[in-house]
Amino acid sequence: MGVYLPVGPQHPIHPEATLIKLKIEGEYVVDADIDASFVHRGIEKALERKTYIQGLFLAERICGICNAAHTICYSINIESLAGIEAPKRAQWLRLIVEELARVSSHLLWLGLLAHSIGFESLFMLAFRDREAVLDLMEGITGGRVTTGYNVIGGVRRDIDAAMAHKIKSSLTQLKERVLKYKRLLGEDPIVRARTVGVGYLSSSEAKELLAVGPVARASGVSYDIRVDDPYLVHEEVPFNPVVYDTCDAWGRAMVRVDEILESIGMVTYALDNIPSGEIRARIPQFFKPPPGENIARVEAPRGELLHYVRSDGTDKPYRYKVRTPTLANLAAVIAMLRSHGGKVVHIADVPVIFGSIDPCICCTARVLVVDEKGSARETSLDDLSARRRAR
Amino acid sequence: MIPKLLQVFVYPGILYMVTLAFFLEWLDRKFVARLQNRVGPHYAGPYGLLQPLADFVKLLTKESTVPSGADGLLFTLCPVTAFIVVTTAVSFVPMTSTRGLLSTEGDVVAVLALITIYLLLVYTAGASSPSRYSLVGAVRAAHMLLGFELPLMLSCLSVVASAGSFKLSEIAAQKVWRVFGLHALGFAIFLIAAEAELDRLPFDIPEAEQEIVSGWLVEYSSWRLALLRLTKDMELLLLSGLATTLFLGGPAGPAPPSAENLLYPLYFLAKTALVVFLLSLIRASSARIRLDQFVTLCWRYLVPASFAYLMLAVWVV
Amino acid sequence: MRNSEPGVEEVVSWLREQLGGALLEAKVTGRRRAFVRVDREHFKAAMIALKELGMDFLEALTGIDEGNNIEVIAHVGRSASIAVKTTVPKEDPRLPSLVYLYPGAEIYEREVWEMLGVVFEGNPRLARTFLPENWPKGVYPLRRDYEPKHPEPLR
Amino acid sequence: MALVLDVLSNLLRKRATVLYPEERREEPGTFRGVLGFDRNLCVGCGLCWRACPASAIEASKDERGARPLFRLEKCIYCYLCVEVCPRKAIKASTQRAPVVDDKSRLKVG
Repeated sequence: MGVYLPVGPQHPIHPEATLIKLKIEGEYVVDADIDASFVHRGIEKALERKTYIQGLFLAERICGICNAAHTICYSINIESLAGIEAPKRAQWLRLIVEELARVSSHLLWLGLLAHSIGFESLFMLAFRDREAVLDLMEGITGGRVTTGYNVIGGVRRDIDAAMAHKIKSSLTQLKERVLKYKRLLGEDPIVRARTVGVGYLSSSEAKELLAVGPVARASGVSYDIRVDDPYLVHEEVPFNPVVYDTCDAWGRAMVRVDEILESIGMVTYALDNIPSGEIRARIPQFFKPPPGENIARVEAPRGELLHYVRSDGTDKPYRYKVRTPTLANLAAVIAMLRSHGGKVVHIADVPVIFGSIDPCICCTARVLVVDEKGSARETSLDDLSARRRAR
Repeated sequence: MIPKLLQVFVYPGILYMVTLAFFLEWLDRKFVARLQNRVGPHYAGPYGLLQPLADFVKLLTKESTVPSGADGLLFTLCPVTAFIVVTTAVSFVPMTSTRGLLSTEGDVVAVLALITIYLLLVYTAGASSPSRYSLVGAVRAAHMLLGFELPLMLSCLSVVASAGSFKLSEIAAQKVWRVFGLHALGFAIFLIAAEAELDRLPFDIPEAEQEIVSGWLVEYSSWRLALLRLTKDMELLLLSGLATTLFLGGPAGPAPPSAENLLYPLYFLAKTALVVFLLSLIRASSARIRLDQFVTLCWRYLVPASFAYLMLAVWVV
Repeated sequence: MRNSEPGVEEVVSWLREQLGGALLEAKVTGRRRAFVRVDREHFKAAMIALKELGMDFLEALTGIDEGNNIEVIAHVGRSASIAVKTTVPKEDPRLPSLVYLYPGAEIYEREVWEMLGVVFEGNPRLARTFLPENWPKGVYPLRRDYEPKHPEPLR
Repeated sequence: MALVLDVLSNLLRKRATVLYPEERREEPGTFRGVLGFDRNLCVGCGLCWRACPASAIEASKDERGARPLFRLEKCIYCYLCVEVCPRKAIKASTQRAPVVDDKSRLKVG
């Protein structure tokens, strides 16, 4: 008979609006299920009602942190649907902004990991160092997080020499900091005690449960869209994907920290070898792509992101499907939360495990929340507590 | 009679202890903030000095609720008794001169006993409120009690053994610094056990925000919560004062006999601030360990080390 | 080091060989993109054939409401992305579940079931995940006939 | 414990936090800010309120004919209207959105 402990949507510290229903016996978690129904915004339904150009700014707001990934995926999707080719320089600029967004997203995650194991100082320091990257993003694109940088046909602003120099200098400083964090993750006895062996996902389980991104790469599955299905100029920018096989939260932490270093290297390389030229291909005012369908895949910081569009010749998409990395990792995290196969999961590990997939539930929940019966909101709260008492 | 009452309630008494407790909390928060490259309390009073007092008063203005299903009497009694218990323990610590407000034979044992009673009150406070989180927090607090209790007591007793007396005032009168050489081990054990007893990082398991909201404190509000937080500050004063008396040679320092009762409190303040600095440093540079890891840490390392220190203190020093 | 997965042409020719006539339509639309259509009965056979070929990663399940029937697309493959399309009449929206082939597909099937009403037989837990608790039964938001009301403010 | 030295080094470093009302963060000056609007350049063609994804531009009239009315509380600063306006009547700026208590001050143009 387990006790049902909700790590609920309104949990003050829990980063995401999800209800994790834990069945616990003593300190051990026996079963878990996830209810992500608290922040649905109906992006897919709304996209069917907006023109392609307007839809870009809605797609951009699917996720706060990985918005460069969503805008690039959306632009590439519509460009290949309509047969437009973004100029070379634009693709290099997109790659730079995407890798910078990855650095800022991974640094944010590092802070959240520190917070979930109670490491207040690392949380503060990681967020302080992230400020430098956010200032760079505001310098290049005009927005700290919602960049509005990628548009169908290219990018909106160019990077001049002064900006390039500023990027390189602040990234070199950031690199020392990240190397220090990497050594910290490797050496600090308490951090290791809280992450090594926690949230175990064997590589066969990772393959079966279709895990993506750092979660898969930490379990020995070498799967990175930038290598397997390059979409920008990834062939010309040298980088080696990061794969660990420790299959636990510590492995995921090391994968993300190494990816920050990889991304810094890519951005510096890209800044030195960027070709000159146009940065934006003009598209007609009332843009109507030919009927057809198209798939675009991008390696978002959290994993592989898929956009699918079906157009019927009008200026609005007939159907626009977004499958975000967190949705793919949900099945994997439910499996990780259960104590199975000799691996015991403590209540203290739940935030670490759930945080280790870097959940972005706002991405995952995308359908409109509409109250059919006007005052439904009030009844559901009583209904919620009534059901809890009944359980 | 009046000066005695004045002494108990104002100078070395409760009012002075409470201001000292608030000051130490400010020092700790300001110092951890500086370590994390932040500013810390800044707006209430000069350099944020009145911030702890502001928090206390703000909590008093909040509406006080007792959750349905909670054991009303126990729910209210626990904060009050906890405060009384810790205040009596603090009054043993010699703060203004080598003799505390209260001083009897064997008051080291009395202080340790009062600390244990406080910890049992923490458990009853958590168990008396119906929320699941406070229940888990209370059980964790009790569980931890088994871990750090023994090392705390053993390190105190080792100092008593090397000082040859159970009276705090006599230990303080010896003015012996027990931090260098072999005693560094005892001091380290005491600091770690104190950090655990104060429920501070890396041992804030009973109040782990990320897992069980705020553990056994979750149902408390307004004046009860204010009292509990004040008790935690008093506990910080108690343990750092104890560390000063036992390991840093009490409030004594080079001072002409005439200006003694003026300089001793300042020495006490400086040494306690040093201890709080060390505690904050531990807090600012470590993550939280899990309950089972904490118990193994205690029984595999702390307890044998404190036994070894006891042996050394008795024979060698 | 690229994944050891077969190229697009190889996959399409393998499917043509395995399914023969059942493969209604197959077109390669890019270096690593292919769209394949099968009818409902052979959807399971097509997925098994792909799994035997070594495509062990199901990316997503897309549901599209096309008036009187619903099209379900299974995106398979790590480097080449193969889209296996099949249509299901709206009156009887049933499909065999893919959970025994890809255990992780349970969450995708729950989403398509919740949004479009396609029942995946054999899925162990077709539970509500993304819609709120008080969502009326039988209302599928992603269907074309569903008109969302602009949510009025609570007060 | 490995962070001890790094944490101690912070004692010597200047604080990272900015005390907001007194001090201000120095901005790179490229922020996509509040819109400006020049009535004489505008011919009332209506391209801007058709293009706006957040329908933050209302088609309104004044004595000189049709003209857009920008509602800053709905605007998402995507600058589509700035790009689409044939007469360049809508101006970009780096000024941050104002914090106001009455909505009427959020109308531009």
